[in-house]
Amino acid sequence: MAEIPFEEDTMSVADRMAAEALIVDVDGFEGPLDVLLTLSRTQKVDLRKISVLDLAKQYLAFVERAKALRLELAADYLVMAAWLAFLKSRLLLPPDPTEDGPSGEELAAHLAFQLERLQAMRDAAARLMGRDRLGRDFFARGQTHEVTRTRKIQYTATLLDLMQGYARIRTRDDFRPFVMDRDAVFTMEQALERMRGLMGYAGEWTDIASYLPEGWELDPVRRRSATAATFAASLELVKEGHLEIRQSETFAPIQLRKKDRHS
Amino acid sequence: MSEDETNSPSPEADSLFEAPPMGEQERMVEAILFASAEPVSVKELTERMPHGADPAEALVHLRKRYEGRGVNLCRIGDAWAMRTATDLGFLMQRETVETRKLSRAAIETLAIIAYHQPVTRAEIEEIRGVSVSRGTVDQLLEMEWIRFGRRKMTPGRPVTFVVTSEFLDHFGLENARDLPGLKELRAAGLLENRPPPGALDLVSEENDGDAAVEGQSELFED
Amino acid sequence: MSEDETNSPSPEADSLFEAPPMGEQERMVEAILFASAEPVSVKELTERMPHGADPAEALVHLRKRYEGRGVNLCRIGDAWAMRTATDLGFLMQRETVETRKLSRAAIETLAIIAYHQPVTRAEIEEIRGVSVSRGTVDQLLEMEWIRFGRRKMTPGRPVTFVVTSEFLDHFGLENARDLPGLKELRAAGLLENRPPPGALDLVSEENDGDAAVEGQSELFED
Repeated sequence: MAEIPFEEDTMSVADRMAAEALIVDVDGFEGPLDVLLTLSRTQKVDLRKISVLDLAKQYLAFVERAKALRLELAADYLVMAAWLAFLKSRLLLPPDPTEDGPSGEELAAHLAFQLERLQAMRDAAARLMGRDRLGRDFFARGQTHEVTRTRKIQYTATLLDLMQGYARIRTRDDFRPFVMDRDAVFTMEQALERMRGLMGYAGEWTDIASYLPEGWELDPVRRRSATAATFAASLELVKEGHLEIRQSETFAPIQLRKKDRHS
Repeated sequence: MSEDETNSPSPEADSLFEAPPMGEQERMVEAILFASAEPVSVKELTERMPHGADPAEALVHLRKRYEGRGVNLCRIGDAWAMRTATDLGFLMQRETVETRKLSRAAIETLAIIAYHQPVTRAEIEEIRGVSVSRGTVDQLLEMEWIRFGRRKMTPGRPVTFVVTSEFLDHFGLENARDLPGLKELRAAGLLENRPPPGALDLVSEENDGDAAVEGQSELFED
Repeated sequence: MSEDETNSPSPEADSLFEAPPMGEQERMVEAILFASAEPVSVKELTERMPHGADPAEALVHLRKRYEGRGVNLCRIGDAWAMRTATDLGFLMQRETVETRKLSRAAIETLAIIAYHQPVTRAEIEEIRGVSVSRGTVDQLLEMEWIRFGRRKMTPGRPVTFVVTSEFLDHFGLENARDLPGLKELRAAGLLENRPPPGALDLVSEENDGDAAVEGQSELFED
């Protein structure tokens, strides 16, 4: 039951990233491909000529070690381990001509390609971040408010605003069931109006229950709401000096009587 | 710049403790004045520039260089700043355009039109759950982000709203179908994560392949 | 400037409908670009300058004029901006704004988007070998370094991510084709979207539809 459908929005980006890091970060690695890439560096050869068989062995050993350390291994690490074990068997066994699908060599070549591509992207990222950067190495105009002549208001919005706006509406829709169901609610205003009409007849002490509106006494939910509203309305009328209220003891019936103006 | 180098106080300008050539000093002053939000005093320039530099002299050269240009070097008290030439002030009108964020109501209305177009006012109100003020629609019309579409073939033949090519332009979209769907909004963290009962499974990506004609309404129909 | 005035199309340059002489136009472009921290597009320059002006030509002159100066004219997509020369960054410690440190995941994701764009989330995940966290994409969107691109014409029509002109501005790139090492990476086949062997044909279809092989290139080809 979420009264606040947007509670997650209050989580900062940093919090979210921290939360996700816990799942992904196994021993400082970002996913199985990252582990493989790191392991492959020990081979010190061109990534295209890497021994996938050796790599598979090293990875499986890594997974074993991680298990020994009781690290919670994310599913993708285990999937990769299973896949590499399969690849290893394919590479070791002579190819079965009756079998469909890619050969061990093809699979190995693709893995080598993936590793090379990831390494290339890492290098590219490093080069990108090493570039001269605005606000650090080169600078924009520091003083841009030059002239004040016309003031025209231009409204603007970003695509992000638009999408967040839409997301907000859609989410609100999804949670419409949380809008209060007003059917079974008897408001204090309604009760006040009803009591004002009836209290003229209450010369004697009368149980408050007799003031409940017709049709609200049977259903427990409706009765509860009507009782609460009627009680609140009675207190209001007492405060205004129109009624007197009493209860002989705890849980005894609450009784009302019209206040005698002259006494 | 090259002619300034002859002004360089010493021929062994490579020496570690020698001031850079005047041409370089001029460049330095130029960059510092450009990037500073406030006018910069000669004292401050001296502090910021390499040891032995003479910003006062560099300023003289720089001021001459900018004479008659679109930007001039101005002295303000004992500090210096670069200012656009006073006769070009009329070009700066755009700089004073005040941009304000669209109101939440306008953004939501716009989003609904973009995602559901062509859509009538009544439909917008149904989706937003509150009535749409005339001002909001007028504002979006005036900005030329929405326009009237064809009338709906329903009783009363209400007009519909659609987004314009200016809208697509502003948001860098090729067409309104490029707007990310709920799934993608969720994936990007723009929607909160709890799957709402039933609603989401219907927003399947596959649906929008050939949704062009009807507009996009069925994409998001629950 | 004076030599430019001889290029002036007419001696009665005062006429209301005559474009100002090129020297004047250059001053105007200079003033506008100088005053603005954000890049200004040629279109906006044209709108702000007097009728008949040709800012594109004025920009050519102006760029030359600022060559080797402390402040340079930089092109960012189809917009222009003045920026301090990169070799003078050491003078600007005072101006430096501490930028948020990006996580390694965010940096890699950004690089993959820049080099492979337009690229889908699934493709990013395929390259990194790990799922892309919501926070990462969120952060890059918030920084306005990436935005949603058009959908891919593949099953599911997934949205793509592309880098923005703010990204180009921040890294001092004229356009995304200037990314360091882009050509070499492409020549080495490392920007290909190569399906794993034995994958369903469904995957290879990606290559026919939207020219996924080329990736990066065509988005920025004008």
